[in-house]
Amino acid sequence: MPQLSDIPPQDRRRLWETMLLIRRFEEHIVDVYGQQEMQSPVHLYIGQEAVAAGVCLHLRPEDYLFSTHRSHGHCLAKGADVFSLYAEFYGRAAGCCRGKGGSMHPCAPEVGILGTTAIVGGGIPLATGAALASKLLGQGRVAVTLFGDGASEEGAFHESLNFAALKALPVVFVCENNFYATASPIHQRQPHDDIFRHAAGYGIPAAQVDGNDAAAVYFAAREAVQRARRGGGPSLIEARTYRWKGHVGPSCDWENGCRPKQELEQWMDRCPLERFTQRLLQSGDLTEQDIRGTLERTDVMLARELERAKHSPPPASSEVWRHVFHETK
Amino acid sequence: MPQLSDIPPQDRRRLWETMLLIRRFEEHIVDVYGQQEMQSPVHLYIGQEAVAAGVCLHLRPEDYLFSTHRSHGHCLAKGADVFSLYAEFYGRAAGCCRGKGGSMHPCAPEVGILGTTAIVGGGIPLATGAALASKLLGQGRVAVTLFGDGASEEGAFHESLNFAALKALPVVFVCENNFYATASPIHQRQPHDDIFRHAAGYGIPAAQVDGNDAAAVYFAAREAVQRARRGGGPSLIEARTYRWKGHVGPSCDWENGCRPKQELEQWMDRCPLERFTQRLLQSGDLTEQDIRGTLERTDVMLARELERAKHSPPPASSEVWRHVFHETK
Amino acid sequence: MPWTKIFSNQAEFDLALGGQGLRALSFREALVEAQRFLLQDDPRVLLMGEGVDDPGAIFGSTAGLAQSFGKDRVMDVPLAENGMTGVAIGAALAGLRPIFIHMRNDFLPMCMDQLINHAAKWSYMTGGRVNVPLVVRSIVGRGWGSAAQHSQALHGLFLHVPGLKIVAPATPYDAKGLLIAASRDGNPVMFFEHRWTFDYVGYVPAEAYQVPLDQGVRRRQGSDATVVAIGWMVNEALKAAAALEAEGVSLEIIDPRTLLPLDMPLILESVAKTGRLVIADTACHTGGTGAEIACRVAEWSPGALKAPVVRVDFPDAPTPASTALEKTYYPDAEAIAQAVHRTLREG
Amino acid sequence: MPWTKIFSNQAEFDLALGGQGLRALSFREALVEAQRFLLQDDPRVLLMGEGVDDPGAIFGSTAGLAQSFGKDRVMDVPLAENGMTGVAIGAALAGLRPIFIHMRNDFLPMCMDQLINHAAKWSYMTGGRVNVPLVVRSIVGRGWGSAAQHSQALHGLFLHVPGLKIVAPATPYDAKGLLIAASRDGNPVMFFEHRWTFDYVGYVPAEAYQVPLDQGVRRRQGSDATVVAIGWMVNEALKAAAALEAEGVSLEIIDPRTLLPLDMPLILESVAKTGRLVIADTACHTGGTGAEIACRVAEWSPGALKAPVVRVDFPDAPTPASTALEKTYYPDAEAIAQAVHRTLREG
Ligand SMILES: Cc1ncc(C[n+]2csc(CCOP(=O)(O)OP(=O)(O)O)c2C)c(N)n1
Ligand SMILES: Cc1ncc(C[n+]2csc(CCOP(=O)(O)OP(=O)(O)O)c2C)c(N)n1
Ligand SMILES: [Mg+2]
Ligand SMILES: [Mg+2]
Repeated sequence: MPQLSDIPPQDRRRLWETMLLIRRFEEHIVDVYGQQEMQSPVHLYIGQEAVAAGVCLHLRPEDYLFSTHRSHGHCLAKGADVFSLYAEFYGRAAGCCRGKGGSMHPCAPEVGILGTTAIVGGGIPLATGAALASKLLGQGRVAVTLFGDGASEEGAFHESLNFAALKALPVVFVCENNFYATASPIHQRQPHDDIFRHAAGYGIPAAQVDGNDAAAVYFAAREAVQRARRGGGPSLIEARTYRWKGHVGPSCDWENGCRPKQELEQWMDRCPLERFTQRLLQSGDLTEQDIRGTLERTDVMLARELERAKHSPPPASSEVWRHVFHETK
Repeated sequence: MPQLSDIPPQDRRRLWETMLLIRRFEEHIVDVYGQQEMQSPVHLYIGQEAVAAGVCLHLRPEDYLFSTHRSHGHCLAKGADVFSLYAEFYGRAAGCCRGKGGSMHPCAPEVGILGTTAIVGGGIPLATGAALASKLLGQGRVAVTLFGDGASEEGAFHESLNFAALKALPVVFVCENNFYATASPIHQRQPHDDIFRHAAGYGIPAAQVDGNDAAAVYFAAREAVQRARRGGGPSLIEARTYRWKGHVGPSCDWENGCRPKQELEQWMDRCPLERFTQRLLQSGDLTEQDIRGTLERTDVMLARELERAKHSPPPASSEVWRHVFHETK
Repeated sequence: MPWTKIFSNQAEFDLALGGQGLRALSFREALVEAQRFLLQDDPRVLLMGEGVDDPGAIFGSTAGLAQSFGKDRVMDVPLAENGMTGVAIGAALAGLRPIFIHMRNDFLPMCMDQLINHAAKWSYMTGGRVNVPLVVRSIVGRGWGSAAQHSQALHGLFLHVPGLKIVAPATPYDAKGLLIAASRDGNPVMFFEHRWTFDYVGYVPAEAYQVPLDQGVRRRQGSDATVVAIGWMVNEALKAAAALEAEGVSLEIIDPRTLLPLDMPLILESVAKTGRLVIADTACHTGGTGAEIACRVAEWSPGALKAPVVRVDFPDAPTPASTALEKTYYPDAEAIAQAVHRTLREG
Repeated sequence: MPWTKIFSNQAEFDLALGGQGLRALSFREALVEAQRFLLQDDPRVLLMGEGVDDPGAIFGSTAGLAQSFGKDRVMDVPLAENGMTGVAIGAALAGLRPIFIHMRNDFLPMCMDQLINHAAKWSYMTGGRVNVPLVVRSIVGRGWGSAAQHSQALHGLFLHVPGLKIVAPATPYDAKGLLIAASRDGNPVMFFEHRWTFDYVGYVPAEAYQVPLDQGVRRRQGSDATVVAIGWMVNEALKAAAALEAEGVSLEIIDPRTLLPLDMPLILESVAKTGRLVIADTACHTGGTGAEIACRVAEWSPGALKAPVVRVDFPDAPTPASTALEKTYYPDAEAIAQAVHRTLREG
């Protein structure tokens, strides 16, 4: 078992800061959502931050990332701009998609996010295709696709694993197994919950990790990304985790009977941010003062960007007819 | 390893007769196809007979069978009527689908063949659904789906395995791995050719058998069908075999460069019918005289039915507009 | 007729019909009642879909059914739309009568292979020997930034697929009667619902009844122009009619209810009377249901129109997320009224 | 113009145009030449599809390309249409320009999710920041009992999907020029070919050229009636025109070439002249391209028609297998001529 000390100090710090950024980014949404001005169905990531942080730390800006309906954390970890995300969720012209995509479809081509699909499983073949492009063009870029346990039931997941294995593509499949698809528990959808087992059928290396342990995700992702980058082909990582909020929106879904409250509480006790914070405090990577300082800086920045986004102008109505097609060749 | 002697004598005989029937049924098509009166794209099964024979011997008339574009052998082994198949291939009104389906879409509801799809992989979920119906209605019927190596690449295969395992459905998935999909060799489509390996991902019992050995198929299918019938859930059988003819039509496709002739010859040396004939001769289940007699009776019957079919009338043109919808409630 | 009326809430209903002792249900409740009846009445009926048994209960339209009938008959399924549609078809072939439910139209493209290549063609390919008694319910999403992949209305696509029937109820009464008819029909029936009709209230008899799958209904008598309105647009057309009435314009409103088969006699009769036609649909413009209706009017009653037909529908663009853009994207009663004005001006 | 002409074989071509020193290619060869040019010209171009590299070479339309460019650029793929279409789209997003090839239209429903929910919407959803330079070639099968699942023509479905372009070439010249234009376009383009046009011969310049994706062509000048003919029907319309000429009827033939965008000005201009319109398509009747064209004529030139529009297309039924039934199922030059007679009688 690799130790925390096997993670370079600057990476430890970045892991923690990324998780913190995601957590607070989402909590700011929770705070303002009730105002009903952010009119976009937000699928919050709170509770799963270690996965995005641990995976994306290994990626370069030019590497590709394909996400899902639950995209915020992934985008932030990959380096997407906070303001342009918030503005997008508010449906503003300055949003990363000019207000046309909303929370489910962010893009940030400048950091390898070429667009996001909210069709479950839909992004998996897209990432595989981006990896094919990278390989055929000899670019050395890695493509990562993050998706849920539900997505692993879609045929497109298997079709992608098969093709990626066949062509030894530089793609990392990361399944965030949070044991639910909307309110449907995994045992109503799959015969068991060890999703990583499907990789063997394709001869793809796989790892099952504690998705609430940023270090565990970090090590598994490092291996997978390095393998992809050196031409060793695809990998599958199953990160077992849990979302704290409801499937969509800022409330908790145990309140309406979707899940047992106790289950949520057990997982909250294993908060990925809190756990990693404690470890970094112990290791001396962090001090209480660091924490307070970073938290404050992050919150000030997020509040500022959110306000800017909220008060930025909506798109002109003529935008409805634009961009149906690519405008220049 | 079970021995030939573990197969009851009447089953040994039926296995052999079924293979012979299929082989000669197809060879009669080869003989007449050049006349260009059988205007239907025939996907011949010659070389793969042991699979259909070994699987279907365990099925009851009320059990379900879902086939593919390469359906003739499956239908015969399940008990479909020779005349109504030939008539269908000739596009005649007396065909099993009134001439509307042709060679790729036979049905014989009286023996559990509820229709056939030529969309690769399409029949796999249908069989799974029939098994669901059997289970929910408490009928004890088993559903079998036979499909090719190509079909195992379709997402529908995996989606079906998942659901069948989840609900422990009485369905047997039989993959006839003949190493080609049209002219495309499996190594251009899959990272390895051990298709049975995918079952483990779902916790489904699987067997890989010599599909040119009727006894081997028989034993694997017996176990799978019995498991299904007693409520033990689905199984996957991979039967490794080879088609002798081209993907479609009566000629051999090595002639146009689709495959090496030598490869075909090696597989022809392992002819499933010839091998089983030899074993039954050795075991005393068959005599040379039996063989001659059965062959002659079979040929006379096939020639008669084929002639009848060929000379039976075509459907009236008004049939074009019928059966788009189910006619009575 | 009380059952042709739609109300936006119970109070409105009480005002108009409550005095007659009629029972009101919401569109959502009407769906629940139809399915409850079907499940009770026929052991072969089975509901399948992602989340049919969860607390959300498909926007409430399957509420309580899993509790009453168990999870074998109100069955949550994996996320595998094409495969699971195939499973539903296979089950239908083998004796069940599944109702497959999608929360959104947008997931239908995932199962087009099973719908187009299998369900629609099965009766024909088997020469009528095997049929597919399958209903596919799917809901049109709209608003709150649902955007391009969660607010499509795709009924128009299926018009071009022989072997499918297409239903688009606009009222609680029709939701119940058409769903029962669809499940009994014995053919694959695409059943399109609009999220925004779910709260509508209307008269719904307690007993089981069927609304035939080939009969439209005249929702409003009028003499100056005909609006053929589909699904949610029926209510917008009624609003437009009320506004136009104040101006002295008399609108006739036809709700086809089923798009395949399409009740052309009813449409042609109305057009013969009014000489003006507006078609209001909840889908994108090009290649949709409106084109087919307009084309048939041109083929069968070429002289009937005094002014060119006008289509009121969505732009030929995916749905934008921004609320600001949604306002422009979606036509409403106002757009219908404008279209009517145009036909009056031009003819 | 020589490039508007179609010949059923080389001898016919030689007779008509050979004297002018023009080069003839078959439709199939024109496709090969276009793809060879694209592969040579742009290292980002990639052909993908089941069997693109095999001896059959997609009915010969990719013949020799795997040999010239290798199996990485002319790539056989697994049988996984939806996933592989997603792979093609992902590759397009990341800088390649894939041409995905299906042997049959019938396999398109398998990838509707990736085509409708992804390719068609990507530019819009990203606010125009990321585009999908993808061409999807697919061939309409026909005859020899191909039956319901191997002979569909599904271009009409895609008319209702904003964000896609639709191309349906009828001549070798257009096959080459439109394919090059499609690959250069930067948008997802559905490229529909008809198996029965593959042997047609016509003038094809050796150099690379583009046929614009929004311009139809007048294949024949005439004054009595307009036939808008799509794909394979263009040649049938030409045959009908020849037969009708003998009777003194002068037919104008419009080949839209691209169905989206649709060259309505050309169609309206012709209809304004002839006052009679027949639309001949190689697809099922209801909800197809014909309905959209007829509807637009009714909207935009309501007074132009002296007789009702007539659609010549397939019955609203899946394709039957039996040759006897295929004869009834498929309309031909004769059916077009009859339709023209009808418009002449009725107007
Ligand atoms: C193809 C498709 N089917 C259904 C949906 C509706 N839907 C949106 S998210 C979701 C659950 C996805 O679960 P999972 O993949 O585990 O991701 P999670 O939400 O848990 O992050 C569903 C069913 C969809 N968007 N796409
Ligand atoms: C979805 C789909 N894709 C492609 C085809 C064309 N096609 C027909 S049979 C076939 C090969 C199938 O190979 P396999 O499943 O191994 O069966 P085999 O022919 O070897 O028996 C292909 C590609 C099809 N019918 N359906
Ligand atoms: Mg999940
Ligand atoms: Mg095969």
